[in-house]
Amino acid sequence: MVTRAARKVAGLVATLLATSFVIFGAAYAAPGDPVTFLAGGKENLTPEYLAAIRAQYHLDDPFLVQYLRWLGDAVTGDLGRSLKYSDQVADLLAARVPTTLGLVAYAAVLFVVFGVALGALAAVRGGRTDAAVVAGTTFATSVPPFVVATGLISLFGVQLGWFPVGGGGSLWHLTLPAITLALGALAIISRVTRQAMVEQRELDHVTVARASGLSERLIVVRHVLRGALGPIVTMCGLVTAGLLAGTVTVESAFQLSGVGTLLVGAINTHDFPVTQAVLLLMVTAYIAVTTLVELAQPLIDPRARSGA
Amino acid sequence: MTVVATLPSARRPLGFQLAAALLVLVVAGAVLAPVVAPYAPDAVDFAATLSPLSPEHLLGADQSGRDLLSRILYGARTSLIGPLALLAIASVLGVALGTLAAWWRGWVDAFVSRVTDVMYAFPGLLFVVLVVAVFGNGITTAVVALGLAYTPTIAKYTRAIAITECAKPYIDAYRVQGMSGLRICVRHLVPNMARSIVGYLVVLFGEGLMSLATLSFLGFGAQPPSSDWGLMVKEGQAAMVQGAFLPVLVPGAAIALVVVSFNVIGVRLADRLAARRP
Amino acid sequence: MLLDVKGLTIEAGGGRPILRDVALSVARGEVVGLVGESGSGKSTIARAVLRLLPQNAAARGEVLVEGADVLTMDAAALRSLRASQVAMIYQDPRSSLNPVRRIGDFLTERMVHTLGRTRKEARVRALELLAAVGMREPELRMRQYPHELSGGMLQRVVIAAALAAEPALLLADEATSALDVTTQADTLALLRAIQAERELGMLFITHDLHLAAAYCDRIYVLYAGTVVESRPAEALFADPRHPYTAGLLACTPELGDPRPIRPIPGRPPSLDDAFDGCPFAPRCAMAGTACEERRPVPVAVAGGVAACHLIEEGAPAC
Amino acid sequence: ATTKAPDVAKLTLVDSTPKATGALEKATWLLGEEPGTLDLDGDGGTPNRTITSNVCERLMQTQPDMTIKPWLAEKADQVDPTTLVFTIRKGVTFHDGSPLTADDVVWSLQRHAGDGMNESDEFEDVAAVTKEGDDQVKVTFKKANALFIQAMAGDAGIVLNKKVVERLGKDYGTPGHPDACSGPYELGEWRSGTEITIDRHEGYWNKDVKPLTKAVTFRWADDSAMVNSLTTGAADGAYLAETGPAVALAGNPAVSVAYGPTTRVFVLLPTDRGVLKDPRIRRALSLAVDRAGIAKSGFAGLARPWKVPVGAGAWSYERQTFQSAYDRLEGAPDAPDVEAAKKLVQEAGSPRTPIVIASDGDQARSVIANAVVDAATKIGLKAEIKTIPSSEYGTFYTDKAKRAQVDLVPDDWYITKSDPVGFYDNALSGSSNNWVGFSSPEYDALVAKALETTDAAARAGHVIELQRRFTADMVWISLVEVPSTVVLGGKVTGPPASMTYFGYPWAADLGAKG
Amino acid sequence: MLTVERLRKTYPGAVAADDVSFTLPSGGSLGLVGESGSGKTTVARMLVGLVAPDSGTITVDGRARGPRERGRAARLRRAREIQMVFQDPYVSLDPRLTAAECLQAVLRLHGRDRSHAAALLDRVGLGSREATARPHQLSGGQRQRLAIARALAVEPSVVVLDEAVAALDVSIQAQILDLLAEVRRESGVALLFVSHDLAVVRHLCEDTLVLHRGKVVESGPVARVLEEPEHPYTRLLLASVPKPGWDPAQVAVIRNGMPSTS
Ligand SMILES: Nc1ncnc2c1ncn2[C@@H]1O[C@H](COP(=O)(O)OP(=O)(O)OP(=O)(O)O)[C@@H](O)[C@H]1O
Ligand SMILES: Nc1ncnc2c1ncn2[C@@H]1O[C@H](COP(=O)(O)OP(=O)(O)OP(=O)(O)O)[C@@H](O)[C@H]1O
Ligand SMILES: [Mg+2]
Ligand SMILES: [Mg+2]
Repeated sequence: MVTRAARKVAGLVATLLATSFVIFGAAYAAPGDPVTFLAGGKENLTPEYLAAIRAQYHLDDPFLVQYLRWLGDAVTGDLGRSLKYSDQVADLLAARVPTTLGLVAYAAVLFVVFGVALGALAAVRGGRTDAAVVAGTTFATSVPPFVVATGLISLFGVQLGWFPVGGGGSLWHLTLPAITLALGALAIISRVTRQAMVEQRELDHVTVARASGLSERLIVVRHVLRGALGPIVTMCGLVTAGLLAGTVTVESAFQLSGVGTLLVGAINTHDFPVTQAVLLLMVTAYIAVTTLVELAQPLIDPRARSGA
Repeated sequence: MTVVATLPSARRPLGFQLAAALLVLVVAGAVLAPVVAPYAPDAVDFAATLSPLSPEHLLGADQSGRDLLSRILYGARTSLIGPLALLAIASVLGVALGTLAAWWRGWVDAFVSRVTDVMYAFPGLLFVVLVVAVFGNGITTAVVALGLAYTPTIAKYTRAIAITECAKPYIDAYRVQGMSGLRICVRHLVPNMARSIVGYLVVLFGEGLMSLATLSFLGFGAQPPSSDWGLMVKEGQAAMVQGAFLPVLVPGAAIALVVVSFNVIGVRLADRLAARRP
Repeated sequence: MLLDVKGLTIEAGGGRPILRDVALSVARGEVVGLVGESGSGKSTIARAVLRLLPQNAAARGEVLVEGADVLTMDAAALRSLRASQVAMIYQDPRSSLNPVRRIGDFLTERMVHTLGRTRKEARVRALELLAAVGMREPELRMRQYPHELSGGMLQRVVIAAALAAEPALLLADEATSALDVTTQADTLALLRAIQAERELGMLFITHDLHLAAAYCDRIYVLYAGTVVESRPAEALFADPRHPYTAGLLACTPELGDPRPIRPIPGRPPSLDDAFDGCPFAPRCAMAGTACEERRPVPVAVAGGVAACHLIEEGAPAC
Repeated sequence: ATTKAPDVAKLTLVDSTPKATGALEKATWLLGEEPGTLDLDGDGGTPNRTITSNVCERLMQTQPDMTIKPWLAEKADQVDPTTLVFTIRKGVTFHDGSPLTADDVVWSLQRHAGDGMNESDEFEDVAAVTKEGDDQVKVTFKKANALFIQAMAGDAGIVLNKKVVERLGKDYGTPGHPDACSGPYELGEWRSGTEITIDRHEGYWNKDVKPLTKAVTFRWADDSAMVNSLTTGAADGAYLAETGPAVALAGNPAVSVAYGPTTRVFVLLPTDRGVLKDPRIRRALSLAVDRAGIAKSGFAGLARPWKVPVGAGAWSYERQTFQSAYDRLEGAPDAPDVEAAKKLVQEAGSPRTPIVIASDGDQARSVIANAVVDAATKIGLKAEIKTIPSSEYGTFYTDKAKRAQVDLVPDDWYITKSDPVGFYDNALSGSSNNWVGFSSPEYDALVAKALETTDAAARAGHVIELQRRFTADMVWISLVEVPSTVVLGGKVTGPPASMTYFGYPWAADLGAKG
Repeated sequence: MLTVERLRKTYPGAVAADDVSFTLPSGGSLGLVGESGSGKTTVARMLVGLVAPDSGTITVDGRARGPRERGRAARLRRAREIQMVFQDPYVSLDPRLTAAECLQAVLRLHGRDRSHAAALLDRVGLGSREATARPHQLSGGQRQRLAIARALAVEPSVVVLDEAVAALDVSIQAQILDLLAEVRRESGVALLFVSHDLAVVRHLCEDTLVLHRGKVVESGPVARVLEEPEHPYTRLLLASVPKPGWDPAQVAVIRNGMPSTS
């Protein structure tokens, strides 16, 4: 168990290193001198300015040394200075992370609660309910978030005026974005729940439980849902991790000032220090969440505790 | 990430037929755009600015008075070829990598898995975003980058089914007959996985279409004056302020309908596959 | 009669019913064998006793347990029947247990929720039962998960669970087929001991004719959803009356008897194969025109019944 | 249903909204986007300027009627054509309480003039900035420049607290750091990504100015969010750069929309890269492009076809003369003259190289770009659109390589100086904005002469001649004029409607309705 | 003639085969019996080269079989030495190929004329209707017939059958057993028959080999081994087979009297 966790964490670190290397190395993949790339579309490139960039990125050192420096700086919280905002990247992030986290958390609550409930309902009720849930969720996964966002804004924001449009901070502000973000996820979770429960329900041990006279409610909760928990939790974790990236679209569509909009802005302004930092942050969060989910598996499935 | 959930086989195939019909219509529209589109996709007609549904403009017109129906028809080309190209890239690489990993196992598998893990660690569109950040915006960059981003997904999927498939004695039988590994993989293993992979690709197609549209919406993908659907939504947003919803609604609905159709078909294919497996 | 199945017909789409007009009975303290090839409907009969019917199936006839018809009883009665009158043991013990729950939970859950025992009582009783089925270290077993136990041990757990409610009727559906021959012998010995001690009625389902002969008092032979012959075990073996029974015996290799086997031609019918006459007629070497056209009715033969036109003609009912 | 577009011809342009009388605890003002920095030497974007105009002050100040008057400078004396002396007002204090000195002025002007600074081009003719005694600063010029004084009302004239800026170094202008200015408002909290608040500076040196609003909070939103926030009362006002929201808001009783004079005109800037090097092609395009259509589609009717590159807001003198000269101008008709244009194209040898038009995908620019493609196609030319991210659009003015990728750049152009002369130097031979390589010694001489001419009528004559020459060669192709627009929520009033909000402390006029 | 000497294979945590030696004469038939996990499948797979032994040698007609052959010719030659029929006919056939195609693929690979396919199908009792059917259209018995035909297609010296009848119904099992006996009689191929069913081995094989926990505990002519077993484990196995008058409780008694082997 402990060695398992240790190995997982080691794998996590290795993946993180590799991804950070990709993020860092990307600047070198760009055609031309990295310094011009890193300077972005900035006007009036003075020699001092270029020198400053060279210094910030230690461009005169060997590549690997540069990378390690950059990584060291990043680990200690020094993510450089934004080219667009003259501000420290770390400060920019710090100001925006709460919005993004709030959004993801809100969406996660929504999709877990409603996704599992809908999926369970479909699996248990079957028939029309099932068909309706399946059709609804198939549709929900098929409408791109930015279209959903546009629709929600125009309906609930503009036409009905129930929700504020733009701005941020309060839970109220985050509601429409969170719904948008949660919608696709909700569909996935409800399908996984439904699928897992249907599969569980067909297993012999459920029949055995039924044949022993247990009530249907007990069978659904104790056996079907319990057995389906593994895939459900795994998927919830993966989807939550994926939501981090989903915020890019949703925040842009709702004009929320979070990490996602920062990223889009940074790319459009060739603000590479910010791009790097946001990517690093999102990837780290993603890997952390997925690793956590994997580590949680043995808690759900005793079979995962022993063995490889 | 994608989940292919299977649905009860007792479902009426009506949805499936509708979806197939819609797709046929869209593909035909894309191919025949020059013939059937009432206007050129870029034809500006200021007299028709933000025209509502009308006989002249069946689906209305955008801010520049460009006919939305014509733009949708022409846009279907980019919007369909884009995902097709990216899936072509992703499936060639992914199937090769996945099969390789499943067949040779050992360090080859470990290596391939590590590489795909790193790619996987870039959630959603982030890898594409990185590539776009470095190589600049544009549909080609977006397609290639998305192709690479989808590679690990397909590789993982292929690896999983290849491992199940390799465990089946008929593969052993080929080996016992003296067939070379390469030949077994290329001639027998891959063809036998083809159904599953194609079913998966159908669902991925919808997703790819959506991803590309999202990129265009964010300004990273197709660039004006292309009539890519995602871009049309982006451009149409300005019209919403003026109370005109068609420029957003029409391309938004087009994306949603096509993706729904692919999902309906994909899910049904997955169903059929699941039913076939003993 | 403990279990009395009368005219049971179960249809679930397909070319023919899964079961047609099945009559079967089990008395208290009796071990009744049910043999037949795959798909002949053995499990369906057992499941029907608990009213676990295939989806979209229509059942006709009567399944009487202690005189009460299972097919028509209300939900509460059904739950109580399942909880305390009839217990079932399945082929694969590993899949009969919820892999994510402890052995202890498996055993106590039903006692707490169906028999209304307290947790404590249930635990004590579970330990007793584990000891009764010959498990060492019952305390430890209670804490373990199914994957930590071998197949033989799991089947004992399943048997223990079946005994929890002191049922009168035990349905053993291929209860030992997944086990090794030596483990199978152990498990069968245990089942036999328990059955004898508690005077249980047992419906013992197997596809192994020799096992049925060695283990059961009475045997029903099933073919394509119909009972073709039902006789006391010894009689059935010594003098099979139905050509199918005879064919089965002739084609099963026997350890002590190196005579060449004689295969039955053709293959067991699937659900899609419909018959106007005797379902075995297409594979029967002696089939005549009557066999093709008319469904044979069961006729009395020594110790039981057999459903064959040839018997009708050759030996009128006695 | 589309909101009915207002008819521009019937709009009344006002300098200011009705005067405010009531005090206001707090107002929320909307911007198009978050400012990157409040150090205008680094970046002088619209949101940056809109905020900073209330916080930082200049040597001169533009008034709502677009005239300028001395401000931090008590007076400005043109000692001789190449010497200008500013007398610094006494008693001015920065927000940290320290007095504003001649040293700060010299230091500030030198900072603005520095390499890579945003306003450095205003100082091209400046030879030196020196301190003359305790309260005087002398600017000497390489050659006469009558517009420098105008520039001192803009960002180039901002006086910064040397001590503070030097202390903050790179952090000056970023969130979490104070301003270094003397205006009626001081920078309060800047919550990165969320909002910026400016607070009334209670120790403001000028006791004649009494701001009614205690604090102004700035948020940023795109068009639709802006419209919604204003109609629901979540925000109190905004200066609109886009006309779409203005149209949506014009009919809404919850808000008032005021239009003010402007110098802002949408133009096409040609480059010398391809076929547009030929003036005939430029003239042909000008003839063929559908200005009325652009005004309608790109600006929802809140714009009017315009023949010259400067808006009527610059006609602060000799208005009638300018108007009749404007009316006589040809070559930029409201409705396309395709036949004449075709002829010109044929004369030019019907070139086949496609014209590449830049756009960033925003409504106005893309409508213009599409209209140009349409016009070009109609007159036998080829054209295509190349999209550039909005944020990179500005680099066309600085980056030759970027310019080399396109033939036409649609953009809006305004001058902060309310005299058309301030514009026409853009077509001087060798001017950095003269991309197409227009070169005419007579034109250059005329610009110089106009710059030195003080008599209004005479100067107007020079300007009209410059205007004729400029449009004859279509150095730039003018398209439409767009009025300055301010939207106010139901409770507030006061700020100017004209374009002065880039340099005039407009928030000081903002208050509750009487 | 197949000779196996001191074959050994270990997996982490399990010795699957240990010191397994036997010979199978040309045209002979050997039954490999034992309980689940005794190493029967492991031995079978080592013989055909699907599992590499840790040590030991396998010789066919005097030629040693290496663990992995490089090169096409060597691979094909190996294939002609030993072929295999797998337990579950539902997954041991390529679902994409019809019965005829399945055989033609093998024939082509081995450079034999594709026209042999029809004869082979006929040989195992499949007709022209079955020839054009894909596996999912065939019954279990038909599939196993096809699998046998596929093994025979390369004309091997030895065919290894791993529980080849275990998944079939009794009536079908009998047909397949008959077929195997007939094939051996007619083509002279040697059979290595792996099974846990003693009665079936007794019926089909001349010699037998009893495996227990990877080790050979007893071997010899089938009649001798099954009628006069020497090893207690063999006796236990025999006692466990139900027969008239059988008392399962006796088996436990025998087991308790058995020396522990591990
Ligand atoms: N849920 C169901 N729906 C439809 N058909 C079913 C269902 N369950 C069983 N059947 C069919 O009913 C027939 C009898 O099945 P059953 O499981 O009773 O056979 P069995 O004798 O127990 O076979 P085996 O020896 O393989 O266990 C088969 O043809 C089977 O396909
Ligand atoms: N690939 C493998 N990895 C690890 N252990 C294995 C593997 N294959 C077999 N074993 C182990 O080797 C031992 C022998 O297995 P084998 O499959 O050869 O037995 P068998 O006699 O064929 O059993 P059965 O009758 O169940 O088919 C068992 O303990 C098994 O768990
Ligand atoms: Mg069964
Ligand atoms: Mg085996």
